[in-house]
Amino acid sequence: MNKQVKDADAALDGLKDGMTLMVGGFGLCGIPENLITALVRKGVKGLTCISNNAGVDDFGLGLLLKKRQIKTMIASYVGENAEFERQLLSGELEVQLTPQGTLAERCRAGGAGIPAFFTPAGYGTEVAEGKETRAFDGKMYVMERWLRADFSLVKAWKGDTNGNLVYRRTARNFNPMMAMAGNITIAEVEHLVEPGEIDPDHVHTPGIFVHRIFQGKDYEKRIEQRTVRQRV
Amino acid sequence: MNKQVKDADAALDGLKDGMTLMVGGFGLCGIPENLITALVRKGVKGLTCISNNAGVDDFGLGLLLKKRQIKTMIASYVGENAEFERQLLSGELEVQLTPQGTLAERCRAGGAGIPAFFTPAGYGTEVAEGKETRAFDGKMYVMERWLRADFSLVKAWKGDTNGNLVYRRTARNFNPMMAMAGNITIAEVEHLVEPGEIDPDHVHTPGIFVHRIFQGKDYEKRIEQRTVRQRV
Amino acid sequence: MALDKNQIAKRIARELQDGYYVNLGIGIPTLVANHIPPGINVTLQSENGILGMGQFPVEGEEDADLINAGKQTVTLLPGSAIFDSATSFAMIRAQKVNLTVLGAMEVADNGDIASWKIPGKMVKGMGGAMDLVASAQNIIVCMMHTNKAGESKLLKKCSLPLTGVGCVKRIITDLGMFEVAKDGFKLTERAPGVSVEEIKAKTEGRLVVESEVPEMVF
Amino acid sequence: MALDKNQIAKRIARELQDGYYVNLGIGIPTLVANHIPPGINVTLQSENGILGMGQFPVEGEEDADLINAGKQTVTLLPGSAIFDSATSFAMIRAQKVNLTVLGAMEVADNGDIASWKIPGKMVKGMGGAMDLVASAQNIIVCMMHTNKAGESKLLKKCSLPLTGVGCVKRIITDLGMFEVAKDGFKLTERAPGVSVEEIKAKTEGRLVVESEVPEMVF
Repeated sequence: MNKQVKDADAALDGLKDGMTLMVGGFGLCGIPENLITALVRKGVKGLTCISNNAGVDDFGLGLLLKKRQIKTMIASYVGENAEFERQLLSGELEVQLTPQGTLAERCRAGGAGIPAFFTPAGYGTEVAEGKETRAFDGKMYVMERWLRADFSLVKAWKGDTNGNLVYRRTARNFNPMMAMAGNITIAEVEHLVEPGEIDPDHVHTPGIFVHRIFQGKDYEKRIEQRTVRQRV
Repeated sequence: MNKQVKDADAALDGLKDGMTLMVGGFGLCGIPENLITALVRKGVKGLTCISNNAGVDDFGLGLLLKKRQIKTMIASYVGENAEFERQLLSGELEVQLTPQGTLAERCRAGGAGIPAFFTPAGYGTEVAEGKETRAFDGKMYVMERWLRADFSLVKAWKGDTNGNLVYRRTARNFNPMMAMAGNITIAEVEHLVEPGEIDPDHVHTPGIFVHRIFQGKDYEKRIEQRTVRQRV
Repeated sequence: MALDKNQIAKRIARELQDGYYVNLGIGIPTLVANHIPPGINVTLQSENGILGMGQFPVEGEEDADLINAGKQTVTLLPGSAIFDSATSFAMIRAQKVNLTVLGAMEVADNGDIASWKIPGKMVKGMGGAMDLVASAQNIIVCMMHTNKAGESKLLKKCSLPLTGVGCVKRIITDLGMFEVAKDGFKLTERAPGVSVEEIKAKTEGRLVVESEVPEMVF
Repeated sequence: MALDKNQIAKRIARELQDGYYVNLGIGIPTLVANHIPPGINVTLQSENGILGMGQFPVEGEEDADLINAGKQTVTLLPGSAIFDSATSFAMIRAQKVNLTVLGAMEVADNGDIASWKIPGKMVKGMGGAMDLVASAQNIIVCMMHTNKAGESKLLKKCSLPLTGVGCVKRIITDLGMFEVAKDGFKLTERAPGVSVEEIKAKTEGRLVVESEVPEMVF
């Protein structure tokens, strides 16, 4: 089935104020740049965003924060974003900080039809407050619920028009689980190819999880910490 | 780290009577043929085997059943094996039949440090007897526990000496989750290569999950249902 | 005349919609793939780890590493994907598969299904059936209307161990097509030449017959 | 004299054993990679999805798609593997990672650790730290012994929100190395020239000093 749409704006059809979105990426690595820009253009508000990070002040989800389009943020680490910290400390932004592994697993659970699971992460901390805890084989665990999204926005390196996705290097990160957990999953790819051009054994995200796909453009792929060593 | 061992016999070092094993494969597809033969040779008894199927009468795990080396079998479907059905109905063999998706997820959970999770499979059936059930968002689920193994025996198409594995086609099946869930995981591969020969993006099972690896030989790769169509 | 296996498969195939992802069980359901209507593009999921399963291979091109859930050699279509069993059932439980077609030994008029065990006699195991019926949004069961002894397999209550509860939406037998409604099996179509009376006589569960019941046309 | 960051990293590196899979946190822990003793082969895990992480790239070869958990550009060694975040924390929770080295704001003498939040002032989030400390079999915390105000960070009880409970096994500060024992921080080594008295004075939690405490040698 051909799932190709024209561009990022067309891909966001039906995305409305107040919806819950998952947005792939780790820091600025592997984020759906075109879709984020289109979200800013679209101007939807009151969003709940599930994403490991919140971008930086002027890139990634930071662009949505600056425009106050995000009401609630579910993330594990937001240390690179001063505007985020300001909105959080002032109470303008509701934030649910979640351990990174728990966040990844909750997304996978949403995409795997597993409504709840137990993890040791956060036991005995404020993350576990109000949650069921239980001992298994003598160790304590916290029960965590799945996460699902109205729309999941992911970025892959390559994809075919059936929706099969291949990620490149650590730009993979949260994208595969978030792709699984969207009621509507949109994938932007650097290279959109015809069915048959990706070896079925190399597919990271099977097309059944992807509803719309398009080839992105003008990738900036900004590096947060450019670290190099001396050439010997 | 070089995890290469000489052969299947060397790989089974430390495997003892009464241990719990996971054995990859779906039917006869993707089973660790060399390791199964070595298990028969070794003669270990009283094994608990976790595997989706039980082989056929004269191949795969059927070889272990015939020699009465298996005490308990955890599987989802055993329809192809008359000797299995005989041992089961006579009570010689203890069998825990588990829905296939639950079996796969329990193995993954064991390899992911998730001691328990909820699944809808089997609710209201004898599979759920004695297990906790619970409603989430209006639907009923059964709580299932992780599975882990003293030894996991898996088969891959290609592997490097660091233990990274790549599977081919549907010979992948249960192998990746079982590889994750073994205290000691042994991989037999058709092609053993040096580190660097597998693209890191193509690795299906990261080497951290694999403790011993060797190149198998004399693969029979028997087909259970040879179905063909007429050449037009 | 009662439907043969291919007619059952053909009738089921008419339920397919363009863009569907479909899981076909072992036996008659597998035959549905041979009758997909023109213009309808469906993707077959096989729970051992395929999306985009193709036909059987031509002789000499069988690949032992490429089988379906019935352990039959198959092929892959362009744009297919391979995945492990955990991912396969992830997509099944997350209801990404639009339609599941499977066989059964018994169905009850409340939607319960039994298909995996005859206590003391036969235990093949449930395979993926329990996961499929517990998760699928749309389940069609296909089976013979009666067993070899001539007894109805459409019952008030299943006598065999259940595979799932209240999950079956539609049933196709050699005699007709049925919806599982609040008050029982609602007969929606008859096999050509099969009378409502015959169906009534061979259905142990509550049968709902509203006005005229059309005959299937092939 | 108190240890500098590189000396702390060097001392930690001596704890590495051949064949270890190691997760190094942001900051001083990252420096440990520069001091791996000869003959010791360790594989670095980065929780954003790398096994077999190499050095920083040479200038001009930075790849925006290849970063570590600190968002720094890195390289891959031959035989490395890439995976998604769920798989990454699967291997962490399943205790396949042999050693975790991370920083902290406070550690208590029962092994509690606080590292992610100063209520009302600073909230960066826990990142992967809660998963790591809840799962790792062997955790080394490295940090300065006191904060900028000169107050001890080795406490009877953490004052900040916890990252994990009773999980820290060993601590290295600029002043010495400590094991978390039943009765408190057991001083096992002193930084060169740092007296037991100084460490006592700067440790708020229970300190256990048994007989002679050797000096670290670099």
